[in-house]
Formats: sequence, C-alpha cells, structure tokens
Amino acid sequence: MADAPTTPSEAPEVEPKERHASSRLYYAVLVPILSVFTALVLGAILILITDPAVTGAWKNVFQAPLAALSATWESISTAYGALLSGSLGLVEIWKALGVALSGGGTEDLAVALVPLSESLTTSVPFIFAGLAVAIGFQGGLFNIGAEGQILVGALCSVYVGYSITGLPWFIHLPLALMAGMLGGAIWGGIPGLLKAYTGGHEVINTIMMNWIAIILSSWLLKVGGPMARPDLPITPEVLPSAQIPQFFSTQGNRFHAGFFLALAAAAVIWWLLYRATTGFEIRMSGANPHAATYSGVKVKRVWVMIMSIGGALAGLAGTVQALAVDRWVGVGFSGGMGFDSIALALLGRSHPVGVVLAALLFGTLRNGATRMQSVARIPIDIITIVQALVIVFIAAPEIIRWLYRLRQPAEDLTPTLSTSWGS
Amino acid sequence: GGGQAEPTEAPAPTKAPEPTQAPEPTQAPEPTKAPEPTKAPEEKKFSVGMVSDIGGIDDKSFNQTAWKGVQDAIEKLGIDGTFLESQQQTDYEKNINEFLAQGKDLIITVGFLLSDATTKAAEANPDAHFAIVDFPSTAPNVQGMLFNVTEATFLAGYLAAGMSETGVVCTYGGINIPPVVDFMVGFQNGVEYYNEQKGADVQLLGWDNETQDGLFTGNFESTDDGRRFAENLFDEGCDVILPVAGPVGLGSAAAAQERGLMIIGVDTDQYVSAPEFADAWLTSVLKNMDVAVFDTIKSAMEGNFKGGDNYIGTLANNGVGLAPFHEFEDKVPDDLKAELEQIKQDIIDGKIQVK
Amino acid sequence: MTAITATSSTISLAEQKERRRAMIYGLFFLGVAAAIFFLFVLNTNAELVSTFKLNPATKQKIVEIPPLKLPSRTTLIILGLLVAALGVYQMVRRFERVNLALGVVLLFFVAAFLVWATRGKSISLLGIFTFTVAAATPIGFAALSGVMCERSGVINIAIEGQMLAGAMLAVVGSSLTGNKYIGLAAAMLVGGVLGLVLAVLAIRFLVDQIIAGVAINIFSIGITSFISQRYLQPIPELNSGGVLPKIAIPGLSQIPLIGPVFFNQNMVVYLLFASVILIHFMLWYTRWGLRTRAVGEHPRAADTLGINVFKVRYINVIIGGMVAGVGGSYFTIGSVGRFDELLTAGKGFIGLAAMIFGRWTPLGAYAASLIFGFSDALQAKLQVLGQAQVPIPSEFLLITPYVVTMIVLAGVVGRTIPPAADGQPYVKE
Amino acid sequence: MTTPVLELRGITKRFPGVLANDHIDLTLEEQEIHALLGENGAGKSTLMNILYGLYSPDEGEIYIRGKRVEIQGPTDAIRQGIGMVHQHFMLVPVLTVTENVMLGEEVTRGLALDRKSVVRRIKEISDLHGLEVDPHAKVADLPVGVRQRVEIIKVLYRDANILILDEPTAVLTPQEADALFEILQSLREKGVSIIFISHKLREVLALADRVTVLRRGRVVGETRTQDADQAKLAEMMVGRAVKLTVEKKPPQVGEPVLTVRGLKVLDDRLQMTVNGVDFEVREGEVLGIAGVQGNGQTELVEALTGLRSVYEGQVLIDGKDLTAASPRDVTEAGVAHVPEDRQEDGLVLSFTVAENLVLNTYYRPPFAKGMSINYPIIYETGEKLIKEFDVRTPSSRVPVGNLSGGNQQKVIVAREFSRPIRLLIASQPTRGLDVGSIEYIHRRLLEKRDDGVAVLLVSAELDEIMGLSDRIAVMYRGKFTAVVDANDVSKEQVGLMMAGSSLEEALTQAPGPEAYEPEIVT
Ligand SMILES: Nc1ncnc2c1ncn2[C@@H]1O[C@H](COP(=O)(O)OP(=O)(O)OP(=O)(O)O)[C@@H](O)[C@H]1O
Ligand SMILES: Nc1ncnc2c1ncn2[C@@H]1O[C@H](COP(=O)(O)OP(=O)(O)OP(=O)(O)O)[C@@H](O)[C@H]1O
Ligand SMILES: [Mg+2]
Ligand SMILES: [Mg+2]
Repeated sequence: MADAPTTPSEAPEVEPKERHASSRLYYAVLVPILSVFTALVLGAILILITDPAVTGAWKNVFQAPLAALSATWESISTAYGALLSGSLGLVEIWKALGVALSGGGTEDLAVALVPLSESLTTSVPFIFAGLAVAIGFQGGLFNIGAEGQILVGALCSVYVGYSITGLPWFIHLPLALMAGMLGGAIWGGIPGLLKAYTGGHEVINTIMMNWIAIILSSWLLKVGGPMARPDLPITPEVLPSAQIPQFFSTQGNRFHAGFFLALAAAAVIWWLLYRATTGFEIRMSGANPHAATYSGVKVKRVWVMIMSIGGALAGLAGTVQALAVDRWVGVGFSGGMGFDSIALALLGRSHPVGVVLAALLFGTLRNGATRMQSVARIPIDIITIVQALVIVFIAAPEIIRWLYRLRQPAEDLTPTLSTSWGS
Repeated sequence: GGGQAEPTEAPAPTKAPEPTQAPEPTQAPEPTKAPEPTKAPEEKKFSVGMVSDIGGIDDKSFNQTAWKGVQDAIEKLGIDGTFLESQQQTDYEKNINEFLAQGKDLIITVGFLLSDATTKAAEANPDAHFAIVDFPSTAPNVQGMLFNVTEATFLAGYLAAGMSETGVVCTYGGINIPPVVDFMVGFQNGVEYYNEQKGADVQLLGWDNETQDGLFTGNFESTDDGRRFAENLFDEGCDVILPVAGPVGLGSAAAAQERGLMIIGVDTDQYVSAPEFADAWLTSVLKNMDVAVFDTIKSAMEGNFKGGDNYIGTLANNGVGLAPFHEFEDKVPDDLKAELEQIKQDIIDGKIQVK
Repeated sequence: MTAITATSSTISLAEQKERRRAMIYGLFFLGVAAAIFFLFVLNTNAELVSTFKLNPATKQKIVEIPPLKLPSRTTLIILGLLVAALGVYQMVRRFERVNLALGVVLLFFVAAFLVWATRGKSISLLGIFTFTVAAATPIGFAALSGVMCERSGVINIAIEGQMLAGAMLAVVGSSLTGNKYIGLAAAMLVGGVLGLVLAVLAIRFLVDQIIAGVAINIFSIGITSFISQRYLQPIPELNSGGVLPKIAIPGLSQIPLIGPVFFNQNMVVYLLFASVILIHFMLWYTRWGLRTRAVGEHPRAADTLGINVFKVRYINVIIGGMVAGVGGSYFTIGSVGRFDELLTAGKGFIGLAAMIFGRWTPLGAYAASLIFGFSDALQAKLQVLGQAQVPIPSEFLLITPYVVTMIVLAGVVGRTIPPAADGQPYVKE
Repeated sequence: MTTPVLELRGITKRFPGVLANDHIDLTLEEQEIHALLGENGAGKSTLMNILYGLYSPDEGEIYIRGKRVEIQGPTDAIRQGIGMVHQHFMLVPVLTVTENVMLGEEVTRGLALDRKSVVRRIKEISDLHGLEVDPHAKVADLPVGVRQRVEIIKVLYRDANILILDEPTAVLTPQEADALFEILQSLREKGVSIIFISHKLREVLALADRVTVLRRGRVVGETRTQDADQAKLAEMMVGRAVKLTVEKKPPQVGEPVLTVRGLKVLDDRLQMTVNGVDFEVREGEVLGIAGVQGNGQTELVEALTGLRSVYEGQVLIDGKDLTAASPRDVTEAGVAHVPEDRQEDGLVLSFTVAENLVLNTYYRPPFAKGMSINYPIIYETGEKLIKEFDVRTPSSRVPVGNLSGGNQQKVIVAREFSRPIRLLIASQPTRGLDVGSIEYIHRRLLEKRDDGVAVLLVSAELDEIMGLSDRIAVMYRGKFTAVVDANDVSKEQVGLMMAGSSLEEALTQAPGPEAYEPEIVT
C-alpha cells in the first residue's frame, strides 16, 4: 500500500513513543508524591486552624507576631514530629546504632527499631487489602467490600486456628490460611456473581456485604454465640500450631512472617496480571469488556474470578493479621481498613509494586498517628481526611498539575472504571 | 429523696486493702528505654494513659465515662492524662505499647475487649501498672474494675414496674455483649420481683432472660434508631424504657419526651448530661466508672496501687446505684420510694440475691 | 436466486421457553403457599388470635378505631389458599402481568408471616406504618438526591457523606442560632457545597464519578469525626440543636390510620413529601426537567441545541447535594437533636438502591424507600415480639434490609435501565 | 452579485498534531445548495462544527449577509439562523418527537411545558415541507429516515435559513435519499440556503449547485456542478486518478461453509430483530448482506459469531453445529470476524499494537505456554504483521489508540487474516475509511475469497455490496427479502428492496442491471 494517502497526522504519529514513556514515569512517581505531600499540608492547616493555641496566638498577631509564628511551628512540629518519631524513629535508631557500635550492646537498638518494624507490621494487611482492590480496578470492577472480606477471612482462619487440634504447624497453618482465603473469596465472589449474572452493581453489593459481615460477626461473637468464648464476646485464641511466627521478642515489636507472605502475594499478583494469560484476560475485561467478549474471553467468569481473587486477598489481610498479630477476633476487627484499601489501590495506580509502596506509606502514617494522637492530641481522624485528599489528588492529577504548574503530560493514563449501574 | 447515691461523692472502697506488693512510691517504673518523642516536661507529673476500645472515646458510654475519671484526675490531682483511641482491635496492643514506650505511670484500658492485650502487656512488663475497666484483674500488676450493674438495674426494673401505668415496660440494647446484657438482665429481674411481690403482671418488652436475646439496634451510633426503636416499643404500650446503647438512647429520650413517657438513663445521671430531655428522665442507672477510675488513679498516685485486686462497684459502695429522680421526685409515690430503699438494703445485706 | 422461506415447527422454541418460565413462576407461587402451610399454619394453635392495633399510642386522642382481631390459624389458611390459587392460575392460565402477581404473592406471604408472628399476641400495625415512614425518610431523601443527579448523568455515591455533613451542620447551626430552621438551611447548604465538590471533580476534572464520590464519603467521615472530637465533645452546647416539632396538619391528621402515619410529622418529613411531588412535576413537566433528562440521556444532542450540559449537571448535582443535606438533617434535628459520629449508618447507600428499584423516578424511588422502611420496621417489630414468637436470632433480622437491597439490585423486579449517559463524563469536542 | 448569505474567510483549526482546517474560504449564496466534498479527515465536519459553534476556530472570520459575526456556541449559531443536521443524529431516543424538537427552545405556560403549541408548530412545518412525522412518537421507535426528518424539523422549528447537512444520505436507502432531495429542493424554493456534505459524487452532481472540495484541510477547488463530472470531482478529492470499482475474478464456488437455518435473534430490548433467516455461504464466494442499518444485520452477525445467543434456529459451520457456541468456539472453528465497531469490539485501545494483534490467540502456542504468556514472541509476531500488512505505527509497543482509524482497521485485518480461516465475516469493513484504505481492504478481502474462504460481507454501503458480492441478500426488518445473484440485479433494485419492496416489486419498478451504466472512471 505504497500509494496510501498521507494524512496530516502522519508526522506527529512518530512522537508518542517517548512522550508515552516519560509520561508514565511522571504519573507513576511525581503525581503520587505531590499528592501525598499536598494532602499532608492540608492536614497541617486543619490541625492549625483547630488548635486554640495557634488561633489564639494569631488573634494577637499584631502585638506579638513572633509568638504567632512560633505557636504555629510548635503545633505543627509537635504533631508531625510525633508522627515521624512514632513511625520511623530514625533519630533514635541512629543514636542506638552509635551505642551499639561503640560496644554498648544492641538492646537499645532493638527498642529503637520498634516504631519502624511496627510500621512494617501495620502495612502487612494494607498490602493484601490494597492488592484486593487493585486487581478489581485492573478488571474494571470497584471492590468496596474489602472491609467485610477482611472480617470474614479473619473469622474463617481463626475458626480453623482454634477449633482443630492436634495438627502439626505445617498442616494447621496452611489450612488456616486457606480457610481465610476461601472465606474472603466467597464474600467477594457473591457480588461478583451478582454483577456477572444479574447486573447488580458491585459497588452497592459489596457495601451490603460489608454490613452483613459485620452483623453476622456480632452474632457469631456474642457471648454464647457460635464462635465466642464462654465469658467473652471474642473468639478463643488461635492455637500455636496455626500462628504465624513473630520474629522479635522485644516488647512491642510485632514484626512477623506475614510481611514476606504479603510481598510474595504482590509478586504473584504481578505475575498473574502481567505475565499470565489470566492477567491478559483480566486487563482486557477491564479496559474493554466488549472487545474481551469478542476475543473469546468469558468476561462474566472473569468478573467472578476477579472478585473472588480480590476477596481472597482481602481475606488474607484479615487472616494474616489475626494469625500473626491479634490471635483472636472480636467485633469491629476490620474497622475502616476497607476505605484505606481503596486509597491504597489508587495511590499505587493499581500496580502491585505501587500498592506495596503505598501500603508501606500508609502503614507508616497510621502507625505514626498513634503517637501523634497521644503526644499532640490530634484526633486520629486526621489520617482519614488526609487519605480522602490523596484519593482526590490522585484521581484528579490536573489539580496537582495546576498547583505546581506542571506540564500537561502526553496522555492521560488514568484507569477508567465501570461507571454506570448497567449490566 | 431516698438513698440515692450522689455521683459526685467519691465512694470509698469497702476496705482499704493492704497493697499486696510494696510499690515504689511516686517513682514511676523506669520507662523501658522510651524514645522521648518530644522534649521532656519541666517537672515529672504522674502520667496516665488510657486506651479506649473501638467504640471510641466519645461513645457516651464506658469509654467516655472512664475518660471523665481521668479528666477529673487531671483537674483535681494535676496529673498528666492522655488517651489513645483504638480504631481496630490490632490497635489495642499497639496503643498499650505506645504508652509503655512513653513510660506512663498507669495505663488504663477500657472494656473487656482489651483484656487479652492488657494481660499480655502486664505479663511482659511486670513493673508497669495497669487498670482495666469492666474486667477482673488477671495479673499482679493489673487492677480490675467491675460493676455489679444488675444490682442497680434490679432497682430500676422494680421502679419502672411500679411507675408504669400501662403495665408494659421495655428495654433494648446496642449490641448483644455482656456489659450491655447485664443491664437488661437485672432490669428483668427487678420487674419480675415486682410482679412477685405485688401479684402484678407488668410485662417487659425487648429482653428475655430465658432465650438471652432481645431487641438490639446493632450499633452504638444511630441515634435515629434509638428514636424509632423507642417509638416502636411505645406503640406496643410501653411507657418506661431503658435503652442500653450509649448515645443511641438519646434518640429514645427525644421520643419519650415527645410522648410524655419515661426513660431511664444509663452509666451516668443523664438528667445532668442530657438536660434537654429533663422532663423525661425518670432516673438513671449509675455505673460510676469515672469515680472508680479517679480513685484508682488517686491511690496509684499515692503509692497504693492495688494490683492483682479488683474494685467492685456495688450498691453497697455506691459504685453502682440509681440517680435522683429529679423532676419525678414528686411523682414517684412515697411507698415505692420506701420499697426501693428496702430492696436496696436487702440486696446489700444479701437478702435478695441478684444474679 | 429466490428468497428462502423459513419453516415453522409445531411449537416454537420461544413458546416452549415462555411456558417453562410461566411454570417456574407457578411452582414458586405454590412453594410459597406450601411454606405458609408448613411454616405457619402447622405451628399455630387453632384458638389463638392475632391482634393488630390501629390507634396511635399517644396521649392525645383521635378517632378511635377498634383493633383488628384475626383468628390466627383461619387467617393463615385463607392466605395460604389464596396464594395457592394464584399459583394454580399461573400454571394453568398464566398471568399477563406476572410480576404484579409475584408482588401480590410476596405481600400475602409477608402478611401471613405477621399473622403467625403475632399469634396469641398483639402488635401495633399503625406502629409498623409510622416506623416505616420514619425509616423511609432518610432513605427517601438519599434516593431523591440520586434521582436528581443521575437523571442528569452524574452518579452521586457521595450521598452518605453529604448526609453526614448535613446532619452535623444542622445540629450545629441550630445550636448556634437557636433556630432549627436555620439548622435546616445549614444542612442544605453544606450538602450543596459537597454536591459542588462532586460536580467540580466529576465535570471539571473528569474524575471517575464513583471514585470522587467515595473520596467525598471518606472525607466527610473524617472531617465530621474530627470536628466532633475537637469541638462537639468538649462544647456540648454546640451539640444540642433540639428537635423540630411535629406539626399535625389540621383535618388530614384526623383521618384514621393515614392521618397519624403521614400527617402528623415534622418539617423534614413534609419537606420530603413536597420534594417528591415537586421533583416529579419538575422532571416531567418543566423545561428544566426536559433538559435534565436530555442531558442524562444524550448530552451531545443537548449541547448541539445550545443547552449548556455542564450548567445543567452542575445545577442538578448541587441540588442533589442539597436534598441529601436536608436528608442528613433528619438524623439530628429531625429526630434527636444531636450529632454522633457515623450516625447515618449506610442509609445513603440503601437510598441508591431505592433509586434503582424505583427506576430513577421520584415517585418510584419514594415507594421503594417505603419498602425498605417497611422491612426495617418489620424487623424491629419481630424483635419486640421476641424469640419465643419468632425463633430467629435478632441479628438475622437486622440483616434483612441489606439482603433485600441485594435482591432488589439483582433485578427480581425486572431489569431497570439507567439514563444512557449515567456515569459518563461529558467532554466537549 | 448579491452579498452571499454566508462567507467564511481564512478559517484555520488545529488539533494536537493535525491541521484540520487550513485557511479555508467558502461562500454560500442565497437559495443555493452547496456541496462540500473531500476524503475522510479532510476537515469537512470540523469546518461545519466551527460554523455551528461547536469548535472555535484558531483563525478566521465568519460573515453572515455581509456582517461579521462571532459564533461562540450553538446558541449563537441558532440565533444567526444556522441549523445543522449532524453526521450522527443528535436526537434523544427516550424523548418524543415533540420533546426533541422543542429541546433548548421550549415553550412554556407558567412553569409547565406547553407541548400542545409545539405539536401545532410541528404540524405546520411538516405540512409546509412535506415532512411527515407523528409528533407524539418516541424517537427510539422511529426508523432512520423518519429520524432524519425530525432532525430537519428541529432545524426549521428554529427558523433556520442556513441548513447544514453532514453526510445525510449515508444511512438512507436510495429511495429515502431521493425523498430527502425533494425536501431539500423544496426548502431551497422557500428561501433556505443549504450546505451539504457527501462522499457520493453522483448525489452531489444531481443535487448541488456548486461544489467545494477539501483536501488535507485546504480548499483545493471550487466548481459549479454543471462544469463537473464524477471523474473530475474524484481527482480533485484525492489528488490523483482513482479506480472507483474493484476488479474481481469469477468465483470458484465449493462446499458450503456456513449454513444458517431458521435463525431468530432478539436484540437488547428483546425485540425479534432477526426473524427467521436461512442461507448458506460457500467456499470461494462472497455473500453480501445489504440493508439499511438497524434491520438486524448487527444482531445476525453477533449471533453467528457467538456474541449473542440464538433464540431459535441453527448455525452450522462445516457441518458442525455452532448454534450455542461461544465466541472462542467460533474462532477455533476457523471463523474470522471484522467487527462493525472496531473501537468498541475489535480493539483494546489502551493495549499495544502487538497485544491487539493477538487479542484472540494470546492463549495458544506460541504466544502462551500453560498459564504464562510469552511476550517476546508476541512482539516479534507483531513486528512481522505490522510489516506484512503495512500498518503505519512507530512501533509495536504503541497503544493502538494512538493510531489513525485506517491503521486501526488494518490491525484488525492483520489479526483476522493472518491465521488459517474457513469463513470470514466482515461487518462494515471500510466504514469511515478513506479511498486508499478501502481499496486495500477490498483487495485483501477478494484475495481471501480466491483462496477458497467463504466470505460474508455485511455493509450499508451499496456500492461496496454491489462491487464485491457474488450473491446478495437484502435484509429488511429481520428477514431476507431475497437472496439473488449479484449479476441479476441493479443497484436501484437492491435499493428498493432495502426500503421494503418485495423482489417482484423491485424487479418491475426499477431498471435492471442491463440499463445500468458502468461507473468506471479513470
Ligand atoms: N476533536 C479532535 N481532536 C483531534 N483531532 C481531530 C478532532 N476532530 C477531528 N480531528 C482531526 O481533524 C481532521 C479533520 O476531521 P473531520 O472530522 O473534519 O474530517 P471529515 O472531513 O469530516 O471526515 P469524514 O469524511 O470522515 O467525516 C482529521 O484528521 C481528524 O482526525
Ligand atoms: N477525537 C480525537 N481526539 C484525539 N485525537 C484524535 C481524535 N480523532 C482523531 N485523532 C487523532 O488524529 C489522527 C488522525 O486520525 P483520523 O482517524 O482522522 O485519521 P485519518 O486521516 O482518517 O487516517 P486514516 O486514513 O488512517 O483513517 C490520529 O492520530 C488520531 O489518533
Ligand atoms: Mg465528517
Ligand atoms: Mg479517519
């Protein structure tokens, strides 16, 4: 077809390759970083304007301008300083390292490492739950049901963990893990089935499943209920043979093997999405379900599969948390993790590596928020607000571009989701 | 007024038990190599950290009442008090650890949900001092705080039965858990005792000791549920209601006020804490956690920490009780007041056995 | 070279499918009848009577109507036979409008359930209805907000958050000014502002509407809890807004049964009635409605006729937010006069289901809200009757509204078709 | 010379990477029908959209009756008396005709819409211009021809005296097109000036007074129709002489590959859109299905390819029953499918070119082994196919959405033609493509036929059907009016059948193929 007419667009068509590559980098790195930063700044502003010491100082700004500034600095540095020391404790680690190197023993170091390792521990369920939502996004489904799936997964695994006795750990632990995955998979799979075969929208259905899980758990866990201890409305403790081992004996250091399980899960999901035929089908169904159907993919089955895999991952989030950290489950076990996971998936741009990084960030924030709450007396809800802002900025990168006067990228790679209620 | 407890008056523990172990007075246990998060305070105050359960610090129920005890201590004893709100159960251990790291002199945990984490932390840190609300002591360095609310709700049940014109009284709870159910059990016993004594047939809606099940909103949040549940019960003829669901009960107060019916508060004297419904509060079932917490802090501060021991709030020590009738003072018949006084004495004397 | 004509078989496949479908319905009806017999009739003693009270239990007296006393077992047998008859008719003759028949069968089943649960006892039927209207009010506002937004093509999943903010602002506004109607206005305002935020994100920044909505929900939860803890806890005066008084509409409120249920309510409930009717009228009979529907179905077509698609969507989403905000005020000044964290408890999402159930129409959405409200009311009544009467754990009854929502979404009542451009951002060429 | 009704001066419009309009001048005289001609992407629609205020020009001026005007949006255009019937109809299907007509220009009494007075206006307009339509009908229920009338009424309701029609005949039968022309002529008599875009040279010559030809965003010529013929116009459009018909060898027909018996299919609204169809397609022949869009062709193809369930009837491929087969079964049975809507069904725009080239074979060796995909081989194959099928793309790793329409279609053709197949189902394979691409795809299609593949061609383009098919089936309201040998009928006769005439009527009412002049231009 040598004589094909050249269109006016022929020339610029060569360009997109490089633009594409650079814009991907741009999106993957710059926008999330700026989003988190901006959200934290806004969080700081909120802290300041609700801090009577600061607002009081600013009322007298003309008499004592320095006082106003120092009150502002005081308020913010206390809050975010506590956040930092509670989540990373780098200064303490540095000092303790010095002590250890100068032969002062490693005991200080072990203690100094607690905040950091607690941050990692906190991020473990976030990794699983973030992956659960991310795989949904990849397949064009919006899984708001992580909350319920986490709870159901935890309940199933803990049930296996305490009720079956006499098994060696290498059978009991995998069995408990499988039970948790299965429970989550069923809880996620039901909205998947409804979506595929009746057109019921997964957003509403997963929310309903969350409520159902929460209410059912209160039935299971009430005193005298099927899963409760005789005297307490919580499950019995998981037997040692089904516990995921923790590594350190230092007080407060709960770092456990589940962390590596989470990284492995991320790797498996990465392989599944980008190196397996299944992932090709998932991504195809997400990007264009019509074309996927046309290509012979059974999109409905893929939807059910995505929701089940997502459910299994969320179930694992609960399972690992229960088997490694808590060792029992009570009402309100999953409190709010479902919302966190959405932010995580978005922040990680639904890519497993991104999700892991986002989970580490959130784990750090959440963990640091504890000290921020106790030292600076900032309501822990500030983290929720920061999270909502992160979602907004990630989803509307134009705001970030406008704020920081960034260049318009070659093309927008924002993942589009299912947007309507139709089938 | 009858023998109602003045909630502000600090009840003295029945007997001052000898500290089981010699406490190092005032000198707090050496913070286990705590990283100092901020600059050190000028002078070392006695520091108390409170960990709430997932209900949150503002649950209008035990978290909040316990926190009030800490606040009172801050005000009156000049201690340094702070709280950590748990959002997930994982936070229990973490929050306790955070306070351990900060070297708190006393860590107060609220609710049976924290029992495991408290026990674990207490065993790992024998030098630290803990107190747990609504759970018995499980370790030598943990003080338990328990409340025999059934004693008080027994009185409330008798009172309600005596005050009811329709012969129907009712109750409902937030979630089916022991601290909630305790209220309802005592209430039913009180109503039944009234029926027994008077040959009456006052009915109770919303709870059944037999099946251990009843009416629950399923949450401690939706005040609107409280309103609708109350109206639901009122429609069945109930005219005295006892909601055991934290803030949800305020919804019922609004409904009771609107219909000119009676409501019984829980935990604190709700006539004081929710005066907007003043003419609806018949009385309140007091569970003086704030007082217990205050006392615990006070004795710990004074070096009399009672680890391994339990504080048990009873009618006898005014740890539980009925609040004054306030606006109903004139409407409650004197006979009934006298009977209540007698029953109270009988319970204290063990003549009436309350489960 | 010539057309080939199709041969027709004796009974077409289509007809066969049709018959099988009809059979399945018929069998289902018979199954319901059997359930009434085996679950209810056999468990009911002959001498028991179910009593349904029809008078309000308030002190002010209106026209008394005697309670409905039904012999439990006889009533159940009659209901069972009626359902069985419907089933037989369906098997033999087929109902033209089979979904209507299905509705009637389900209604009879619910009635039978109530009669059985009340055997030997009495409950207030009027109470069930008033509970229904009350429970349907926030759901109805949420559904109406959804209708407003989605008719113009914007999915508003942020209703929950808008209600939460509305609830808080209503009580704060009312506490600060001492005027509950200012509280109402404040709720409307904050709902509108959050509507504007959704609109800006969805329309201006083309953010996926569901993500934008979820973000607003999370934000609302965070900010209301934050403010609650920072201000409302320490300063209780900020959190005592009082409750809007009930206003009995003269005349109408005297009608037995209907009067106490619908015409002795507070301003928020009346506002809902008014909004339902007003939005119904606006949507189908006014310029604004025509434009809204056009924009929700085919924004480009509207654009080519000089209609400002963005403006229409902005207006609708903001009004939708305001409706949700007022709905939020129901929880506080419409009910108990104080704000508590997370007090909306998922009603916004149930409202969305009601909107879908009601096929994106105001009247349908409100009717669906009443059904949800009824399932809520029923559940609470059964709990009052207690385990001895209804041996089902209370938690299972609590689950009912959520399960009903899922069943509704699964399209038991037939597929519902959303506005064609629902959820799609409009990009000008 | 009077002042022209409309004058465009130096209109320039740039899109990212495309100069869509490059200093275009155009005049429209009073009571003139002015045709705008040009290949795909020449910039015709862009120019008209600028005139209608949907785009704003980067440079240039617009004069109406000698007065400079600013057109910021459709509202301005409507105020200036400009009305436009768009390439894709701009009607809201769920609304009635009345509601569609009044939309944006509503008549109200108090708050409420005054539908009655609008109905009266519509009746007046339709009586005056012979535009018959039921004002109360829902637009969704109307056939395409009537919808177009609604569009014209919409314009006249707004008192437009400049009427723009963007490819109005693309979706019409020849008869419907003739009716439209009569209406347009009558409008011209009544003082309306018309701009008319078309790709059909014959129509342009028959209807227009004057023609302006665009190429690559520029005006390359303007002529009165008296002075032009088809060959001249075609050459102006493309810039070189164009072969307008395809050469094809006589068919070597073999065994039946596709056999369809008594097929009935429901559409999404559960209407029986394919209502009893029987036919077969044999090795080495092209069966063309002619018909106006919306007569069931889409559903027929979807049913054959497993995308839609069959309500009744049977589909056999090589004797194997594939009635209830899945799309994958159908693909595996050796069926290739060029879908009607390439962006919706045929491609995943965010996937790379190479990924799209294996969109329905990714799971098979050599592209996959077990569960894992072999990307190196996929990209290798991609590069090869890109070369072989001359897809213009910077690399195989570019998202296919970055390619132009013609090249996107080539990706699909490359994917479907590069594997061994027995049956090729091509739906609207050249829709929206320019002459060069059309030529290429037609050649490839006939190559397949000559290799012994059975070809089912579905097209709304009568010329394409006439040019490629060995046999022609005319589809009307879900049924085949006739299945005839392509040599036995004329275009007019097929057109009549497309509009609903029976075979007998068509044969008697229109001249046969012998009367039909060959249209070969060089
Ligand atoms: N919104 C747009 N953004 C970018 N490029 C565009 C846009 N609209 C049109 N183009 C480009 O502008 C050029 C002219 O397009 P236009 O639609 O005017 O062509 P046309 O002559 O109407 O073609 P057709 O005969 O296919 O209708 C094409 O190259 C097209 O790709
Ligand atoms: N709406 C649009 N938005 C952005 N880019 C567009 C749009 N329409 C077309 N383009 C881009 O403009 C260029 C030309 O597209 P178009 O389909 O008009 O080409 P064409 O001239 O018709 O080529 P072909 O002959 O291959 O069909 C392509 O790079 C295409 O991606
Ligand atoms: Mg065009
Ligand atoms: Mg093109």
